[in-house]
Amino acid sequence: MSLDVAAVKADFPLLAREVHGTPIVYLDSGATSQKPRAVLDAMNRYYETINANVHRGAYHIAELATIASEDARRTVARFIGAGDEHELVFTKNATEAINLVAHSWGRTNLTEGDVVLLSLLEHHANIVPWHQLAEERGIEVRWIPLTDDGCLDLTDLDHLLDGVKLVAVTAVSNVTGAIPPVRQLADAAHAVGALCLVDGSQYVPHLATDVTELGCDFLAFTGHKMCGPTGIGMLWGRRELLDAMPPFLGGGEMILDVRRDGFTPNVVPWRFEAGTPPIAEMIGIGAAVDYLEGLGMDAVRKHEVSLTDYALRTLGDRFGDDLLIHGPTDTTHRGGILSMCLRDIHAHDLSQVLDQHGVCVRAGHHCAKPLMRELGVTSTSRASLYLYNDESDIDALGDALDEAARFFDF
Amino acid sequence: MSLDVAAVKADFPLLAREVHGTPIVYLDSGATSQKPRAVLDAMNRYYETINANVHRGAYHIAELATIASEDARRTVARFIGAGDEHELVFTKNATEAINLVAHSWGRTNLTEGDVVLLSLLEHHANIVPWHQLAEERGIEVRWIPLTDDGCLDLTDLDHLLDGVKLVAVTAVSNVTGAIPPVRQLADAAHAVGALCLVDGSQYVPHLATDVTELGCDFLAFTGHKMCGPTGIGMLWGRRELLDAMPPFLGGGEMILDVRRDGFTPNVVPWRFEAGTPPIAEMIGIGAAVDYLEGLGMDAVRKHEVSLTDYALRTLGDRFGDDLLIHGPTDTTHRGGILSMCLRDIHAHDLSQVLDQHGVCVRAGHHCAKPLMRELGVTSTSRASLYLYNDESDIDALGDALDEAARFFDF
Amino acid sequence: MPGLEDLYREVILDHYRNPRNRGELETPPALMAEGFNPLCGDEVKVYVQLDGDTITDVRISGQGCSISQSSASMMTTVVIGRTIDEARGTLRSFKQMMSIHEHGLDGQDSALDGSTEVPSGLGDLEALRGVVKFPVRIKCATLGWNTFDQALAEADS
Amino acid sequence: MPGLEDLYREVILDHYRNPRNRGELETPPALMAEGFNPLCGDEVKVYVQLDGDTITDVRISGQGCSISQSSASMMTTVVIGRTIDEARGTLRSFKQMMSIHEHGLDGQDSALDGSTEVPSGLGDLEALRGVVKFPVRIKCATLGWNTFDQALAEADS
Ligand SMILES: Cc1ncc(COP(=O)(O)O)c(C=O)c1O
Ligand SMILES: Cc1ncc(COP(=O)(O)O)c(C=O)c1O
Repeated sequence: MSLDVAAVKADFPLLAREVHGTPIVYLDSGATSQKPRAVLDAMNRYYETINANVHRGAYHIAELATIASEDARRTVARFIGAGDEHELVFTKNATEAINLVAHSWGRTNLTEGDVVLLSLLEHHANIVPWHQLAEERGIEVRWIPLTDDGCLDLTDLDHLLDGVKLVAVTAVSNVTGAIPPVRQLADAAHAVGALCLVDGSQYVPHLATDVTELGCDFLAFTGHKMCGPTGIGMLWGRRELLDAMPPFLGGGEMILDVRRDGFTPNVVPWRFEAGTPPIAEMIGIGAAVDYLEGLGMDAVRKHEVSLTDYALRTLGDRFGDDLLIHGPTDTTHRGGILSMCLRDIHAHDLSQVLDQHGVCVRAGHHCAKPLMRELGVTSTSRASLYLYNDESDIDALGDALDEAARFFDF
Repeated sequence: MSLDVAAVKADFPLLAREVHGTPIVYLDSGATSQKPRAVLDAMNRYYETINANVHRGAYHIAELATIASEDARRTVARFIGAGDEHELVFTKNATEAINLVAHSWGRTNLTEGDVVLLSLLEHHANIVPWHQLAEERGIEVRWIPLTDDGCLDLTDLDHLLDGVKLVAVTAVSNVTGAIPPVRQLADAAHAVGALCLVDGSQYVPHLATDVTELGCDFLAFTGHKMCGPTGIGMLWGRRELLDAMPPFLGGGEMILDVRRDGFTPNVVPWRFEAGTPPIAEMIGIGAAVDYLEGLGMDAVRKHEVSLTDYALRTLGDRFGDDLLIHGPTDTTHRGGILSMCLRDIHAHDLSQVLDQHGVCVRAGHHCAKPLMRELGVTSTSRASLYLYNDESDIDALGDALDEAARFFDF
Repeated sequence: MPGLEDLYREVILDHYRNPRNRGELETPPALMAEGFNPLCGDEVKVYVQLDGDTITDVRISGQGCSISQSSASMMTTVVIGRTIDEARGTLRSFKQMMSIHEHGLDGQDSALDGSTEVPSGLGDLEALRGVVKFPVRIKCATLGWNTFDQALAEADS
Repeated sequence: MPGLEDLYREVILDHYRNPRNRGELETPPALMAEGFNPLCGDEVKVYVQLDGDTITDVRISGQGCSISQSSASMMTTVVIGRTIDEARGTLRSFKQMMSIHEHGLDGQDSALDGSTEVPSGLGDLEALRGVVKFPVRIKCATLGWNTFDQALAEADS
């Protein structure tokens, strides 16, 4: 099955708009994806017909709301190959999902001197929570270095794993698109008795995901990058691990009983979902998964690989050495993320000119400052592709880069 | 200005629906409110025309999204009388807002033996985070007792305040509707060098709110109870306090710099907003506040007081001693929340019969188990009023209660 | 659209009005477990008296709605006199009947692939079948059973 | 719809191409502060040499986009030779010009009631006025200034 991109594009209302008098060319899905009408419709339907708080109402629309939101949990669990939907915790974003692990699992299981092994590809979301734990508990944060082409350098892995209790890695770099060998890292972690957390924020939206195949223990990802709404993220964790973890946030829903002198926590996943959950957003992410499954994740991936190929090839032809694109060149080992430097034009200036031509790319450090320092840059202009992009978007990017080169040609 | 309730009702799409063949009578706004079309429209407009991640994009729609979401912060700050919008932190719900204080302020400022003083009216959201701190740090959780009519018994306040570092109280009980004297408690707290956190979840949606008049240091409230979307809550805190508090969740947005060996946190409020914020939800809550301000909070309150009066009077007339309604009888000191027990019919059974007549009330412990034990019940059926309710809704409730009394008359 | 008569069958109301085997047993020798319905705050205590593998007595205390009270009451009449294994078989059948819509609403025992077959041979208990049309009430119907199961689990440990 | 020419005025591009007073000064005696633009990762260091109350030299190091580099460069030409008070006055005027849309995008100094009057007398710096039409870039334009302000703050302490 291959993707009918024109039809896909038509599903996304925003992509019909213009900016500065030209049709929008949205190349910032790595920051957040656009939303198909089906997702907005599902949320509107919830608000307009069954809006009620969940789990606690015996009346009809409260039951429907409970069923709809818990159905979404099952849908998402199935989407990532989880056998048990109780392994799927809803959070507010991927960042909270990782913090949940750091607070609940981390503060229970890590003590001074224990090591958390990160890769230099990590997003701040998978760095700062461990820095916080380092400050508070004296754990050590250790880094897997990079090869010259921006992949993980695993030559010294045995040595790096010494004393490690958790390996926490991204499955796709949000800067270079690199896809590290997560399965190998998870297996290596397990071999030394460590766990493996995978940041799937840039993976789950783009590649068919199966937590068993990934071999990890925790998987964090975020709704707004996978055609879903803002305000929702997800943590998948192995049931035995979640069952043994203490609560994180305290409040309603996450308890079985509350007394003056203490409380009894609920079972998972609700133990980790304190307060009113993001109900409309759960329904929205369920609809987003339905949408993606309707297209087929293999078709999505195939489309993105061929589009990335096209981009690397045509932009390489047009700009030669003037345009540096970071990351691996083998598109079977990278996602559709193109971090670019055009001569010495600053990313802010470059993206500003691109915007004037309707081309939306992100300029900055992409919340990955350690990686940026490693790459020797403070910022890049990042174009990131998704299922609704096509070759004409890449061509428009090329044309806009041309204009920028002319504008700053001094 | 008084409320044109028919016009208000027409603003809420869900209120036009039927359940079990009769028009819906929604009396569960204490759990979550319905949403006016203006709020749904604002969020759809965001998704359909300016959906982009905020704070980091130099392109046009990213700028518009940033401006729109930060405008919402200003709108909400103004709505609660905050002079500085940087004092307003967006969270996922009120529960996270209180947990934020417990983690960031609490774990920095409270040590073994310090006392957090709660009232017996509290929702689990304002209990469990302190229990967790008690378990972890050995702080003491102390309780302000109740008078017979379900108000706070402050006769012993001086004594209760001994060793107290934080007074944390709800501004309206979500079970009895009681409105404690928050200002008095805040002043008393300050007099002994303690701070005062107010849980405004049931207050901000219903009464004109001014943090200066309340006199508190922190105010937590939640979007979905005030005509806004799910997935968003708010913490207001005095600037000097927030400025001095360490980050809570770690990740993107909340940093100025991240290095291999540590990080530098951002300024407030962003320091406390890790990861992609609930962008659509910020815009939604901004629109909800615009809607409420358009009606005028004084008019809203006046309407609810008179409707509560009507309910207490007519239901009292109809059911006499068969119907117990908890809480104070003076409607100027209570919100529109009616926790009912009809004879010895269990709340679940009662609300089930009510539902058959389209009447939506909540049955259960309302996430306030210590209070329920104090009231000597395990559950009540709670009808809670909002701006779109009118006397016909109360009459429908009375009719349905009649039916239930007949059905379970054995 | 399910109506009240689907939920409140006569036999249910009868057990609610006249609950069987209410009370407590001395522990030990009896086993006891305590269950909460986190939705409504109901608490139930189930006492189980064993003689070897045979359940010789079961008592229920605590409060609850008509569904949870009658379900627990019916349960006592079915399991008293049975072996632990037989009782667990009935428990499984009952929970299977209840599980049709339960997944997602119950943290303890639902599977992604809920079977839709309704087991037979539950006698009076089949009156509770209508509960599945009211998913929120399933937790009421299963409260006594899950608590009974917990009490039995103590026998194993 | 603002165009590129609103942002990239000739004098801005000139200061970008030929930044004035780049470099470092020995600390002490010079004061130094370091600033980050959290949006793009730009870092700037501002060195300030004082003689009593008079600013005798200012140097800028670090990287940045055309707006942040040229704004910092222009700043040096305006504040060198002024007293601390005079420089702070200019800083206030400049930030007022930038603050028109700044509230909500900047954590440091915006007020709920942003004044909309544009101060005059900023000379070349007024070329940066177009930046307010590009709110995200305001942080670029103010980075050098805020960092300069921090360096001065050290003189007070
Ligand atoms: C008084 C009170 N506090 C806190 C909360 C918690 O709000 P949320 O569930 O949105 O976090 C609620 C509502 O559930 C409430 O009524
Ligand atoms: C690799 C990676 N991890 C984590 C995140 C954080 O996601 P969120 O901001 O939704 O929490 C992002 C995106 O910002 C990302 O690209």
